[in-house]
Amino acid sequence: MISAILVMAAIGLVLGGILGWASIKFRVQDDPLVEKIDAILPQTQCGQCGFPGCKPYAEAIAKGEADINQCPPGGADGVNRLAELLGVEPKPLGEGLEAKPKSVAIIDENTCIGCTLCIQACPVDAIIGAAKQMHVIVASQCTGCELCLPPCPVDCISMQVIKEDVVNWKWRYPIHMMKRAA
Amino acid sequence: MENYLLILIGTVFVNNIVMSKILGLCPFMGVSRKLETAIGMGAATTFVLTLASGASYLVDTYLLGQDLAYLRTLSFIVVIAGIVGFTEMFIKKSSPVLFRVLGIYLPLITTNCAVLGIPLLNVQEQHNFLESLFYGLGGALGFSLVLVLFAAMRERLEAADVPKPFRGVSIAMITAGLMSLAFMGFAGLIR
Amino acid sequence: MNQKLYTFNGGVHPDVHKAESNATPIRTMPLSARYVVPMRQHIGEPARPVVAVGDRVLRGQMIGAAEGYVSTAVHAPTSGRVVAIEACAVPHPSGLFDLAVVIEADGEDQAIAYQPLDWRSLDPSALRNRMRDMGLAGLGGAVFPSYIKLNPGAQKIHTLILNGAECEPWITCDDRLMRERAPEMLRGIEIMRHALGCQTVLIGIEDNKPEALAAMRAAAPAEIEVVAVPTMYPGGGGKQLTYTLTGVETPTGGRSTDVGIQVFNVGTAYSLYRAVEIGEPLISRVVTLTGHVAQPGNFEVRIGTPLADLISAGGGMLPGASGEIIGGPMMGFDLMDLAAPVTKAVNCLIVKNPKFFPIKPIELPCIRCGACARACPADLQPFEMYWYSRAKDFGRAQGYNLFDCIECGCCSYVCPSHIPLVDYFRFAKSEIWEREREKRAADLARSRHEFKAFRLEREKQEKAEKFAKAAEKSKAAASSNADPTAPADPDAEKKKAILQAALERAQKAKESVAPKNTENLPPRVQKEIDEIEARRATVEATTETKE
Amino acid sequence: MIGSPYILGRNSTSAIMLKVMLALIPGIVAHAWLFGPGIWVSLFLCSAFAIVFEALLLLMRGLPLKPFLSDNSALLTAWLLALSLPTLAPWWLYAIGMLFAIVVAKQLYGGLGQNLFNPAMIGYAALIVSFPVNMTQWAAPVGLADHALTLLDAFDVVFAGQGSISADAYTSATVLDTWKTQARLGTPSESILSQPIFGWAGGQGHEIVALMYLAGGLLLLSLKLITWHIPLAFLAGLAATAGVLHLIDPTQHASPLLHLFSGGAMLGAFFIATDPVTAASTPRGKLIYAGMAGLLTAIIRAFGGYPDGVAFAVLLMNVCVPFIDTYTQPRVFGHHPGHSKGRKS
Repeated sequence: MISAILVMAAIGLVLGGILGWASIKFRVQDDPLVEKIDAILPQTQCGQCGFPGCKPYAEAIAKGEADINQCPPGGADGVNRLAELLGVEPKPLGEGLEAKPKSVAIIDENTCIGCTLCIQACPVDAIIGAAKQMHVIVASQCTGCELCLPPCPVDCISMQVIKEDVVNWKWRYPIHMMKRAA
Repeated sequence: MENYLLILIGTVFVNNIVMSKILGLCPFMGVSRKLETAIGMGAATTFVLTLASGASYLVDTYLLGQDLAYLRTLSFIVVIAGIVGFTEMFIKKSSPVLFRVLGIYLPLITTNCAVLGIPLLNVQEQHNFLESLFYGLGGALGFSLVLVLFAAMRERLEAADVPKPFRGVSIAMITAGLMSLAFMGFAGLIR
Repeated sequence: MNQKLYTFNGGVHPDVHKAESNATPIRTMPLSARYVVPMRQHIGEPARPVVAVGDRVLRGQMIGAAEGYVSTAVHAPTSGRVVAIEACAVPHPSGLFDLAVVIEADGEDQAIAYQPLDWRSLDPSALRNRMRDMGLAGLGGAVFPSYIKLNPGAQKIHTLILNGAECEPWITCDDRLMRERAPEMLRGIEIMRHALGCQTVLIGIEDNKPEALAAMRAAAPAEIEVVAVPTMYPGGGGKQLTYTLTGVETPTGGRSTDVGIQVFNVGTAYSLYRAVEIGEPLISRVVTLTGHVAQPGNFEVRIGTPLADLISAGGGMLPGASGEIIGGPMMGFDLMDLAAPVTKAVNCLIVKNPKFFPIKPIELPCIRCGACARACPADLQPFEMYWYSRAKDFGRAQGYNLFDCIECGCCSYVCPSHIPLVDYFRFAKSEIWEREREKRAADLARSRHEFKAFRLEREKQEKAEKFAKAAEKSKAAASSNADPTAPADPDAEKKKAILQAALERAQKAKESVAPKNTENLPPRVQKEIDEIEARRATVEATTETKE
Repeated sequence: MIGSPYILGRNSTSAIMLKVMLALIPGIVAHAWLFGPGIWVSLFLCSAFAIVFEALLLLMRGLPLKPFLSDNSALLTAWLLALSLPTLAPWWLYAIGMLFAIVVAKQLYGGLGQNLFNPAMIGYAALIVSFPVNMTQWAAPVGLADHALTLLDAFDVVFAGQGSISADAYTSATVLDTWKTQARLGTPSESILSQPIFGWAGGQGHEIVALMYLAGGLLLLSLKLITWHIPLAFLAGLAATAGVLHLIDPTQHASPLLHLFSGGAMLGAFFIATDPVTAASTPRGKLIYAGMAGLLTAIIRAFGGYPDGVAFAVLLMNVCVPFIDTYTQPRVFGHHPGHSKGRKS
């Protein structure tokens, strides 16, 4: 009986030594997972995922506090790519969240009073204007995060869905003739 | 020398760990979603299994001997856990990508029944040190070969419009079954 | 004649149907009543309209200026009045509308004064800028602004290839052009050679066009070689013709200029001649009208002529027509709206009939037979790309070199299961392009967001520093007057005196300004003020006790 | 919204399958002439079961019957399976074979073009593993059998089981079977070869059928339905390995000629290994795939437990096909040579 305990103790000691030495030799700093997750997120900084921006949401996912399907602008495709990166099962978008078509904010010039509240609210500085001067949104830089709508006192900002034109028109998925014939 | 070659061919093709002995199925199903992860897992398992079968032979002959035979399974598992821990740190250092993609399945090598099964089979068939090393290597190579081929098949299956109830793991199970049917061709190869 | 020919893999032999439209000479179309000239007729930025509604324009007058580097100008096809600048129907697979200038023709067809160019003495960059303002674009179908292609740029261009292969079935506009206007075309080729500064010039013409070969060989000077290339679709593809004539493979993702070869369509050479030697901008081109029409043939058509007028010029559609195709049957697209005009890119209009263009049979699953891989001129594996494009796994589709596909249609043509392979590839390509656009927008948004965070941080720091400095100054000021023995330097004294005077003045100003509106108040208002004062006193009392 | 091209070539999948079946006809006729009418019964049964199962599955999957049944792929699988099974086996053997082939190996994977394993060979493998006895009762050549069967007798045997005629009246062991058992008992090769069932190259009668399959295969090659890579590599792999083994120990291992013209070698090389859906798709991949299949066939025939290794060899190589395809991608136009264009995901 004693020899059994001695043998197991000996094996434990030897392996413990090897592992101790290995953990020192293979010290490794944290791996850049957060940047990889951040690269997938659409960077609209809209906060619909419950975090103040895409970077905090990425850190939360890396730490495992946040689920991968809380980002509506990313849509189902974004969730799938996050699932593939983290090697987990892809999930549908969270409850109550659906991916709206991409849209851009437009300021109605004749009601804007130039109060600069929306300029401070815009996460990507896409609004140009000064106190008591006319404000305008640079359409190419607006991410459609709708953060400038609440602070506007005169509600002169409206969201406009990006229309399909000759440049961004996409070829459709060819309809499977057979399915239609069935 | 010819005997070792025979052991190697025998364990890789004829009584393949996964296909004929149906061992090590959970990593086989779990890690075979993408080809790169499968190759990584195959390499890790081969490293662990070869070391483990060598170490477990030493532990069995020199430490346990006849009277402590009942400690065999316990000591083998401890040895395997040690080696897997070492491998885990090594992979975390050498390629963090592979480490993250393998995820839970890397520590799970410890619980892979093939990894524990082969040392026990070594003891059962009274292999000497070199034979058990080759047996371990052969078993692991067989596992990796089948795992990599299966991963390539599953990647192609991903895009097939399999009928709804059979999507995902169930068609993978059927494919694994048909693979073992194919491997039956090797039955009786080594007299 | 001793030019060694190379054969690329793949390619198909559809029946060419050239005889329908290459028998009759090129006819010029009568003037139409209205012309719709789109601003986007070339690859790159659309032209910017420089005329206003109501202006009177002459033939050849610039109505759209080139915008940015990759762009070219657009000109009025005839004299008349601009009636509208709005979104009109354009020949595009989407059927969407695009910005166009609508001109009401006045029938006089009065042109601006054409100034021919002495291109031999003009230095090449000036020549190229004139070409940019003359609206020259590739007429082979790619419509890439020609002035950019005429620029040899860093690499040395040693070979100029003229593409007269015209391998697409049904289309014969280049064939007729070469037969009837070979001398002028060769003058255009001379200009190209001068601009590019290259020695060898090869003209590739498929051997199923003997008359065109003869005409070009008769008109060609000794050093320009006219080569008969074997008839095979897509022998006329830019990369394929370059390989057939020179054995050089255009590197993936790059252009033939990376290997010192430049390719032009023969039609472009002819329009270069008219632009330089006559001074007439690109306002008309030769278009094939063929298929189910009364008199199929080739027409000299003004850019902007509605396609309906072109069809009526060809004797109108025969009964039983089942739709129209812009371009050839292999790479063209369905025309959605007959009101759409002829643009620089339209080289052919085919009126379909069920006999030659039957309805596509039902698509069966792919049996991986490899016929498409054998037919692909780019040596790709179309069934592997199809497999992952269908499953919308764009990463892997790109892994199988999806972007090397030239969408020639050979794979769909030979597929025994009649799978529209090219449609799957176009779908996958546009999805990947859109994803790349989103990626660029996301990166821009991230960098702007990070800059905003940095900017806020910086402002906070600056404010903190300002307070810190102000606090020091006031401390320093307090310490200087607390220690009188310090040697008072004269200007500090003077500054303190000025400060003192300013303070007194402000003090006096405050007293003199008595609040006017609190003296003769009606008793009711006075009572209210007293109550508020009382309440304020009690509040101040409670706050003092709290601290 | 289907775009260009608006014109299509002339061939179609159903035409391809039909042509392959026509190329099988010479072999079938030779088989019927040399081994009695049993082949017609098994062909009819297999085809019937194939159509029934395929229709059943298509209905269950809610797909239209007409386009899929008319593409003859189920019929071709049925014919291939019927030709690789013994002819006078009981009817349920054909039913189970077709069940595995059509339902498990093909429809469960999504139907035509998506299966990973060759359906006919899955059927054969399932049968030989589960019913080894029935699978070794091959019809004897008409000359040798002591009782020539008519078509009616064949139906009677297949449906009524033993019925009036005893089994060994019309069956005999195949060439490979006798060689393997005799060689392992140590009888010298000359005496084995002198037995009546051995003809000049393969089994008596079997070599004629093999020649007919060879002719059908060459017809397929001329019609450009298959490329030369697979049949050539398969036969070369088989002959080379058998040759080497024969040189090492002529008494144990038969001559390559016998291997080529016996069992399912010719049928396998031209009709089974070349099934485009489950074979490798790149030229280099095809050479590796078929060469290894030939090698494995010879190994299994020489050392394995089963008489004929073609089925298992093809299945084993079907397992490797996705892996082979991934890493034998040909060089794409414009990619400078030597640059490995493996799959980038």
